[in-house]
Amino acid sequence: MIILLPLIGALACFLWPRRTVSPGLITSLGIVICVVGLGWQLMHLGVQRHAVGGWGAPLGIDLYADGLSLLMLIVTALVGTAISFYASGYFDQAKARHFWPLWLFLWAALNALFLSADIFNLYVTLELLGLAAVALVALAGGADALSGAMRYLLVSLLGSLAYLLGVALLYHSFGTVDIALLAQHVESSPAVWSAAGLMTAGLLMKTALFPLHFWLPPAHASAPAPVSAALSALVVKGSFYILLRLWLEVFPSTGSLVGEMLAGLGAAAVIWGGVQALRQTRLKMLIAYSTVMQLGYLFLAFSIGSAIAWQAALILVLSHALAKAAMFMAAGNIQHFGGHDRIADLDRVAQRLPLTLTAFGLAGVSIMGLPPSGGFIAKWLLLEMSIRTGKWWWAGIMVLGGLLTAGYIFKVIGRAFTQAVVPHEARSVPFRMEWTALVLAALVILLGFFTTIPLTLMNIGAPFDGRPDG
Amino acid sequence: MNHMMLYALVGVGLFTIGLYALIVHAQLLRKILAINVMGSGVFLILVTLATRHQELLPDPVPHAMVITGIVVAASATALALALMLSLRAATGQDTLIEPSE
Amino acid sequence: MKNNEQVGKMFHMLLILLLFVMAVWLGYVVLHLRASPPGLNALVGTSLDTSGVSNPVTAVLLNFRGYDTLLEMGVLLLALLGVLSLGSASDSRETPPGLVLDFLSRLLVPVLILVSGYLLWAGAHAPGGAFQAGAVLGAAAVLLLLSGWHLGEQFSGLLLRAVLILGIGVFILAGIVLIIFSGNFLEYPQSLAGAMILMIETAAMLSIGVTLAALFQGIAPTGGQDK
Amino acid sequence: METVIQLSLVFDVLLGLGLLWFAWRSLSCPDLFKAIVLFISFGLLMALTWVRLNAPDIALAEAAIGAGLTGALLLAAWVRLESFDALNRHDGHSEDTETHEK
Repeated sequence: MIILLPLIGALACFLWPRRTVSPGLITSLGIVICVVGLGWQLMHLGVQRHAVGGWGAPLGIDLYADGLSLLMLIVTALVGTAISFYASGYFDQAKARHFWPLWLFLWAALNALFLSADIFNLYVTLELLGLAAVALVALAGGADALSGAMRYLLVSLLGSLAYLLGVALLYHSFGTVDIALLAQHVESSPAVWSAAGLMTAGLLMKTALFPLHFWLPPAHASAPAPVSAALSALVVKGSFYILLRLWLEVFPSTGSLVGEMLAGLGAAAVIWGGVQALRQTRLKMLIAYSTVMQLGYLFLAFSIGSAIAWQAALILVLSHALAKAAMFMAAGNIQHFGGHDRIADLDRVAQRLPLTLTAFGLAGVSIMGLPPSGGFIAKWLLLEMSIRTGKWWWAGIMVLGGLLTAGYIFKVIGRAFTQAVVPHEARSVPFRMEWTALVLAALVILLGFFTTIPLTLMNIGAPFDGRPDG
Repeated sequence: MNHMMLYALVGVGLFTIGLYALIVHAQLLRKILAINVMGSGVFLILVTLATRHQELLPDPVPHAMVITGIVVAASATALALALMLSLRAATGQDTLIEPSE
Repeated sequence: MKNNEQVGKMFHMLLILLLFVMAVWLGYVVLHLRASPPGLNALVGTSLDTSGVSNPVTAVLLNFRGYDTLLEMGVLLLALLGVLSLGSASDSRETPPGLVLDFLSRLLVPVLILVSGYLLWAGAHAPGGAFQAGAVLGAAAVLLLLSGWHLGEQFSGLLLRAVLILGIGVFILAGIVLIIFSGNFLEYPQSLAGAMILMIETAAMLSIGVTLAALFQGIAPTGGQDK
Repeated sequence: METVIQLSLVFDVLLGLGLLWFAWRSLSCPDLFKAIVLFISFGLLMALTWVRLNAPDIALAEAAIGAGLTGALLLAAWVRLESFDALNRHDGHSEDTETHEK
């Protein structure tokens, strides 16, 4: 069981705080093996449904795995393992004993979230995810991080409550909290609209879609680097995944006003996030605003609405997760190296940390959507679909977004190559921290060549056919 | 429909009051209280809607959900309070601060 | 400056208006839900016999939706981890316990422990259960803490941490063992269901009680023992 | 029979209004300590409401965790906040918590 393993790992780390690194790493590898196992099962046996407690929906809770959940699990496993390796070099003893249990809890929550087929169970996993993420942000200490964590916590709780109220309305309308059963029963009524509105609003808040993004940059920028990577790459995708599930299966969305509205907000996020990112003077703030922007792209698919658009969005999720994790790790290395992350003083990083800068550059290629990279394929598909469905204005937004992204990526890289006048008191960066970032960045480029693999995987169980398949 | 539905309306009221206070007040302790009041409102709605038919026994599923919810809320409150205290120790303020440059 | 104030006031009015609209809409929705709520009541009723307990709420919490409860224990533990990771920036201000408090705790703690035991036992057939019992146990521990009894050194001890994870640990273990025996995670065999639930609940109660007390210690002013 | 129903209706209305009133007071009264005490009373009223709604399990949980434990945590946190204030005042750069109130 993919969920239990990290949980057990977390407990073990809590029990023996002095030696947290090795159980942490072993757990990570174990999860990778489990995910591969699940992938094999899905490919050969098709969609999996597991009734916890043997009761089955509607009385019990079902777990459900199809291509969509599998892809998210794979992303989480890839990035998660990288983060584990990175973190094993990043934290000192005192921080590590808190980091590992929290991080494995977070991982467990993510896995549980991607496998759940029950909207109340999803609420519990959301809370688990939120609290773990907040505690991890706060780990950085200091006024900025604590304030960011506090804001994040309040937003997260508010989002969960709105979501829970939606769950209450759905339960009392249809007598079940199972997604597949709901999908069969749901009909248009004021209660369903309100539930959809409440749940969407709550989840958007957690996904940080413009204009509900205000909490993200301070929280993501002030967290320790591996945590920032986890938050930007994975945690926001968790609530996005629920949104996707709900709108694909429970609420009839296609062609509706809501889809257009979400896409409109997404477009606003692309522009606003891009402009804000350009204006930042701190590297991690820049990357955080870039996350706000890239999340906007995902929501464009809500308007385009075709299966290919969804697939493109998911490729984007995958490549953004890899690239953004690599970027935050690179930023972490730079901060570790020079003791700061002011963009204006980035000079001479190129000579000192060539691996890190390469990682940043490669990740930047994908974020900008240049070939050959996963980001390129995803954005190209989105672009093509938007033109083919006659919604060319989204294409315009994407092109503009691409230019903005290029602007802020080159701002950083350009700075890094200028000659320094004052030599820095530099600390050496652990070997594995540099390599992890580089490997992730290389993966995202490779993704550009092997896009078919995730595409086949995610189509297991045909989650995008607009029809519930429970 | 029976007058138990009154409590559902009270639930809506609590949710709204809590949301208002959450937005308006700057002080963190107050925000934490507000979140808790909102939560109580949601729980109240969740349970009350199950009593729409008086002849039946109360539906235990929402009850279990609410108990889960109460425990989650208490956990979140504890974390929030600890964060607030650390923030207070670090900044001398009990409100949120803007990120410094 | 004045301009700012006016904008703020307008924003305030707008907020009130928006919230009012939301409240009226939600009220309308709540009152006009579909008239025939299917609910899971009947289903719980028919499955209750095989669940091992006769209190439907406990049956839902520990059996039908036991997985939720498992994750929920995770949330509780996670909150504690979070609080601990923040560390206590506490001032080492010791307040000697008042005579009344001391007396009260001596009197109340045994009673509370008894009550929690009863609640746990009663949970199978009457209102009560692990969470309520755990909370009462936690209250007893908080009283002890208030009257100057410190977890102190033991706090970082292996034993304490073992108790903290006992609840969720036993839960997971039971789940895994049950996979082997009945093929599904947390699927109790009918004959053993009552006993297993009681075992899980006992472990859960202990953990919950200690976790709650530890949470209190993490926040309380007298908690800092580092001078 | 009529009067019993009438009475219970009156009780429900009073309890409902009481809940709203306590919640509102707790969130708006300027004194933090009072706010917390009001919040705990609100929790106890909630417990009463759960009993009225035929949900004794929740009533127990609410009284023990919602009102009791959360209340204890809130009070503990308040004491810590106050001691920060006292410390600050002692150091000479006093800061008034109430300025943050609306």
